[in-house]
Amino acid sequence: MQEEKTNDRRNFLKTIALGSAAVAGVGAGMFSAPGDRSLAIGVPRARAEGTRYKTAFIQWQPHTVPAAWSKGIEEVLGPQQVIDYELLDGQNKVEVQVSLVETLISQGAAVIFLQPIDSVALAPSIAKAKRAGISVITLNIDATEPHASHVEMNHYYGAMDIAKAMGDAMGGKGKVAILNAPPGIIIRDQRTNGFVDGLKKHHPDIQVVADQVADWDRKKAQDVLNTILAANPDLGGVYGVNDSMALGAVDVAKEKGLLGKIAIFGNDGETAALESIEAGELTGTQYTDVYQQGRLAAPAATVLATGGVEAGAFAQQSRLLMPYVIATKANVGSIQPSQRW
Amino acid sequence: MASFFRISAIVNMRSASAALALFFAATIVFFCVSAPRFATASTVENLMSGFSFVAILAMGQAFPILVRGIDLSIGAIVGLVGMIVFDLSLIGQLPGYLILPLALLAGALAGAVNGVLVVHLRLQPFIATLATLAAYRGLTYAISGRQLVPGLTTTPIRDPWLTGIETYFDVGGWLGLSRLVNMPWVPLSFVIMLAVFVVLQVLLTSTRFGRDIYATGGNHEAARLAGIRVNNVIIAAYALAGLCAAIAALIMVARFTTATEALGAGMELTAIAAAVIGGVSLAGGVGAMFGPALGAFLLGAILIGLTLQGVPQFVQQIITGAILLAAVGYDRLLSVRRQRRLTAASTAAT
Amino acid sequence: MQQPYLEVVGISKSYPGVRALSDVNFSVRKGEVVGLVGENGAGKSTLMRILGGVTEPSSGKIILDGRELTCLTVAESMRGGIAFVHQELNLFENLTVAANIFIGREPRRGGVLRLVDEGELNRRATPLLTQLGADFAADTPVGALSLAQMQLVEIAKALSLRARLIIMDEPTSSLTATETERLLAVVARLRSEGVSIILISHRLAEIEHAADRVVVLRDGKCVGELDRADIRAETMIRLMIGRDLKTLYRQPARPPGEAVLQLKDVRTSYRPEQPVSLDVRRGEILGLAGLVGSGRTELARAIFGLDPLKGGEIRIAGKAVAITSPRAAIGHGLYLIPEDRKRSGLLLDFPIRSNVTLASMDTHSRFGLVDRHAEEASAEEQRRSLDIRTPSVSVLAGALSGGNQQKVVLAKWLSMAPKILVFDEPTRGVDVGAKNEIYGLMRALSDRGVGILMISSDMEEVIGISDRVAVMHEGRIAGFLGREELSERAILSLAVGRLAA
Amino acid sequence: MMISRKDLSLLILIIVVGTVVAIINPRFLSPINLSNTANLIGLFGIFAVAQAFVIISGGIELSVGSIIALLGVLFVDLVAAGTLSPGVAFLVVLALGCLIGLLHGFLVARVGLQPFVVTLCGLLIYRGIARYYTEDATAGFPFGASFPTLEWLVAGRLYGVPHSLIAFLLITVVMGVVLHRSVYGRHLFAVGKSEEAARYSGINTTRVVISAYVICCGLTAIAAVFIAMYTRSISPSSHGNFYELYAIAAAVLGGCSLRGGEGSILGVVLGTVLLQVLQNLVNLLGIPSSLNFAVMGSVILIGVLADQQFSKRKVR
Repeated sequence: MQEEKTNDRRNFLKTIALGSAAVAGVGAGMFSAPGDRSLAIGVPRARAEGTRYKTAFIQWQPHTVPAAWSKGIEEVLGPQQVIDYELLDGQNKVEVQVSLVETLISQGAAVIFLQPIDSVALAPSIAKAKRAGISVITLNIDATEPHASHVEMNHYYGAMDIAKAMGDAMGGKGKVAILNAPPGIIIRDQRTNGFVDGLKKHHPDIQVVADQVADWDRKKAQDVLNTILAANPDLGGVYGVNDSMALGAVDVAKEKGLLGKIAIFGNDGETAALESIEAGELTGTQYTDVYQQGRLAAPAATVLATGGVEAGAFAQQSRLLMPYVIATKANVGSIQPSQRW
Repeated sequence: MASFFRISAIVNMRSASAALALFFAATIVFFCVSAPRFATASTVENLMSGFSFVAILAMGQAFPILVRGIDLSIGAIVGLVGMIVFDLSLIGQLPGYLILPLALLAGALAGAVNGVLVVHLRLQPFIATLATLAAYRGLTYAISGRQLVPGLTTTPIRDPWLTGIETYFDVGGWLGLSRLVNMPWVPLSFVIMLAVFVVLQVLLTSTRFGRDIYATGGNHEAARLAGIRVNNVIIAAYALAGLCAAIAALIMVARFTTATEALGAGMELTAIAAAVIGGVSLAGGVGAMFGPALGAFLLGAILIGLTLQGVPQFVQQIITGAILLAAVGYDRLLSVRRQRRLTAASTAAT
Repeated sequence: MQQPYLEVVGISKSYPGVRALSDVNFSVRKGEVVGLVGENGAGKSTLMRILGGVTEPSSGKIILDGRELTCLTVAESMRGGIAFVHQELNLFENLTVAANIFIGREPRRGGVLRLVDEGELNRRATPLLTQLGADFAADTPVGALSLAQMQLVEIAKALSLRARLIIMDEPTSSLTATETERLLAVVARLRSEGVSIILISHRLAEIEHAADRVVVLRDGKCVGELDRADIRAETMIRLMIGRDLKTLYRQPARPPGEAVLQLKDVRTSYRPEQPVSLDVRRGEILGLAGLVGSGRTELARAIFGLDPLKGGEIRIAGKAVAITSPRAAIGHGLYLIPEDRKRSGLLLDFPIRSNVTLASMDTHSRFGLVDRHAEEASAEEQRRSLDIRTPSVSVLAGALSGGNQQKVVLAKWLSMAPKILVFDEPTRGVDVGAKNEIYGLMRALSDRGVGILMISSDMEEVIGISDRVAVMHEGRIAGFLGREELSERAILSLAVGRLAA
Repeated sequence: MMISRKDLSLLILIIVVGTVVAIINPRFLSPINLSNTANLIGLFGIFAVAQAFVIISGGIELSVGSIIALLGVLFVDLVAAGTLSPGVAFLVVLALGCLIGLLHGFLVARVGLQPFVVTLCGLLIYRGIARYYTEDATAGFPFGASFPTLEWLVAGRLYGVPHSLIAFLLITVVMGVVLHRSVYGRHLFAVGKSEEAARYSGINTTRVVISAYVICCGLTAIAAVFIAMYTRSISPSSHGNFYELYAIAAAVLGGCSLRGGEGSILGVVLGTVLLQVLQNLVNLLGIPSSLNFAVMGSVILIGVLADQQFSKRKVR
């Protein structure tokens, strides 16, 4: 019995010894960075020579579009020796994105690129970042909290043009299905409303027969479209709210030999979609040069990080609508390989 | 940080929780040394604000495991309660002080349903809570205010009673310490976590109900023979897990000022991992509140530490899996060694 | 003589086909230690279950502290001050000693918070432990205690109920000599404090030492009461065995052949310090008698490869063999019919035919596939030869009676070629008819040259069937008895640890 | 393979739900839809049968989804990069699957850890490795790079019947024989029902349990290849999510009890078919696909309750 007692006590003492070492370590860290707190007072941080600026991009989840933005950003920030850039994964969970924003704040990041999973959920974190003097640049999905700048594809008008192009390809009549994003994301509404309004304006007698969620995912789109086709085999057109879902629709159409009969449009314009258009499978997509989007977002970051301009100094949140092209078989050749992401 | 070790001093340190505290301290020291800017006040702040609700969830998960069950549905209960709060606040226009108790009640009720399925329908806990995981998540999508009322997708919750949970206290300032060292601000969610910890720890280790929980988990048959109403104890354990899920949901809704349909998805696995790492044995009857809480903060420290080191997060998944395996292996080693000591002791005695 | 604290008048209890108790009269006065002795199946445990309120008597009445009752419920028995110390302890390993003692009756504080008053709990538990001379503190987790210490916790629990009558069922079966002395000292101290005790034990020496009065049960009847003066082991044994032992014995067809199974200084992990040596000869039934806890089942487990051997050597048909797992034992033709039929002998949800061929799959399959016809044929053959009463061999084993289930376990082994069969309590929970059939089968097997080692606590069975008997006591062989010197008295005296009379 | 009453009731349930769906939308029975549903049944069926083996042994296998992600990514990468020919790559992936099964079996049977925790760690670790392997990028076939033989073999159709279904039926027959006819199957049921009685009858329970995990992860490896070819591009962070829950649901519907020792291959097949038909119902009724989670949950509950009432009647 006695042996058992001492074993517990020895364990307990070891824990205290190590624990105090940890506290000391943390304490030392606190001592070393008192300067951190001065930012709140609004005086721009004194740029001692050789200090590096930390920037990071928190994507919603690893996917072709955010990967392309990241490449574009890196192309601009890379050569500037002064800036460190990192791509972080939000694991498709709001609580992870919020935690990552707070970690970056504590890291004293200068600029945070963010593709918010939910426009409202990330607002408090953006406010916190602003209070810490950090500029936030959102990509593609805006947030309800005003912030440094928002660079997005032209969702609404782009979708309207897709509707027009699809209607033309379908000869102005027939049934259309939408493969949509999960609820609660702003661009879902922008791209869907744009498409529906576009149909009303240009092709009133085209009828939207189905609007099913396919979670941005190619495989999910395959399953969902299969069942929609079962219900309406005479479907004339499919609008994938992003290319992955559109390519899923292409797989199904190819398998069922309906390629010629269904007009399939995607959105974003990733390489796989452009190649599918060249192969005559995908009818068309709204192509945005996403590298360019990254490249445009990056310089704003550099200015905000190094130029001493405070994010608060902006009177109104700057918005940048990316130019786009409705790429179809006709004009897809004009997109240079270097522009393909 | 000091508060952790003061609390642990009170709790009688059995070898399992001592090893966990040791491992936690070692992890902190490791990251302080290797991860840039880890050893700063704001990291502590992030750890507290980002992982207090995970700790509460882990403590809640411990109760079903203590009575030889498991609860896969607490992630879905978080989502459901979050959506109920969203609807009541933005659609029902109910004042915050009414919504809080209703939310807690809803969570406890959802948990109690699990208990009833396990006890009265004699379903295996894994299957019962797997079914309610799917059912509650489906319900969350069904009652989602953001889909029912399209305008609401971008309107945040502003009710001070709800968003108030996300306030920070300059404890360092009050204690006058912030002049000496850069003290972290303590979020209210951390204080709530501490309160939940104290209440549940006392409930578990010093009340009649706590004794019944341990008895039911330790030796189900003997508990019934000792006149303990085993069925009610099990239902109460699942209701407590649901209540903790509700508290976690309230904290998260305050933090995001909205509720998403996928809120809390996957958190049940993190809660189970934190509880098991925290020394709660899946065989039932062993474990307290200190372990799961510390387990949750351990996982949090690893996520933050890795991010600061620039290591991609999926490495965190691998590390969590490895730690969980090590914790279970250690737990098994302990029980095998105790078994051998018991037989040796009895033969030596004759 | 003051009025007895508990009086049992004309109690009888019958189960279908078995009359467990018939017209038992029995009383216990305050502060008196009553020894209750009798063979297995003499009705001791049934009487105790009635006193504990677990089962109702068929007839008779109980007078508890002056109040007359026809039967007791568990609550009434507890309120009446009757407390039990069972042989299999049911304690909570994950709780402390004090928590176990006061489970369900924890002292409270903190008002509405209903907090358990830990301090008060330990304060109340400690005197009980010191009273029993326990060498561990009230806040030790029960998981860290030895078996003997756990037994003291059970007794402390009884004391905490302010029990006026404590019934101890085989309390010393797994205690050391020193621990037994300390327990008997406790019994004496309780007696002096006015607590009455019913002590059930096979260890007649302890009964002699501690009991004021002894009641002897045989075949459910009260065959004698001995007062303090004439409590002696011989008289108790004589009363216990006065039964008319039906001479079931059947001569073996041939004199026993060469040794089929030889154990040379075998040491089990249960009792590593006790070497055991014995031989089982071809065509012989060697009975293995002994008290509960004397290590017979542990020896069987070691021989069958379930527990690692701590020393010594097993030789089968003269050749030394290493038996590290049941599969190895079966390979050498040594099969075990286990004590717990339902848990380790059979698969209750499997049909009979699958149980019969469970261990002999290789002879009932072709190219790895189960040969359904061969299985059916073997099952039918066993059904006929063992006369298993079942409509078909596809009936689930769980649906059969105890006797038929035991026959299916036997069939499992007999469909293979047994060299040695180890039986562990072959006829426990089996009706009389099936018992005789099983004895007949055992005899037939031994006549076919199979060596049989039979562990049994049923004296009638040991004497009635065995050609030779080895008696075990505290893990070692106390002595061998040939057919001629075989008697209940001889076995019992060896079993209780005194040299053969 | 005689149909037990339980499987019969499952078959009836499938027919009932099928007719309801057909009434709502007659084209449910159209060849296109049937062949697509058949394809899904083929894919999901393989790893549902795999899961059944572990459940019958008394354990549970939570890492099916992550193994499908890891081995899928490995297979696609090995083939796309041309380092290995499809055939060899398939064998490598199959061997890896069996190795993982061996590891799980060893930890459960020899070391004595609980299957729930061991495979929960697998779920976390394998998906982490998959993402680490591709640095989180989506592993996919470069466009146009075609492997005609491989694609035909895996995603092609034979007289309209998808090859994945044919592979699944083949596996069902083989595994049906292994489970219900072979010595190993008899021992697996015995160990699942009562590990002690099996050990007392000389069965090497450790080897039986370990091989159950090897079979499970081996079959999962086969399923991983089929699914990888079917989706053509795998993003390791989400590929195969919740597949283990589908597998458990199908096994439980098919009569496997989580206490072990019960269940039939035919039951698991019917369970998978029922789940896919329900999936169809959910999509056709326009229930948002996010809700099919709820449908699956309630189906598991009904399946298990029916099983309980069924067994209660049998006992009385």
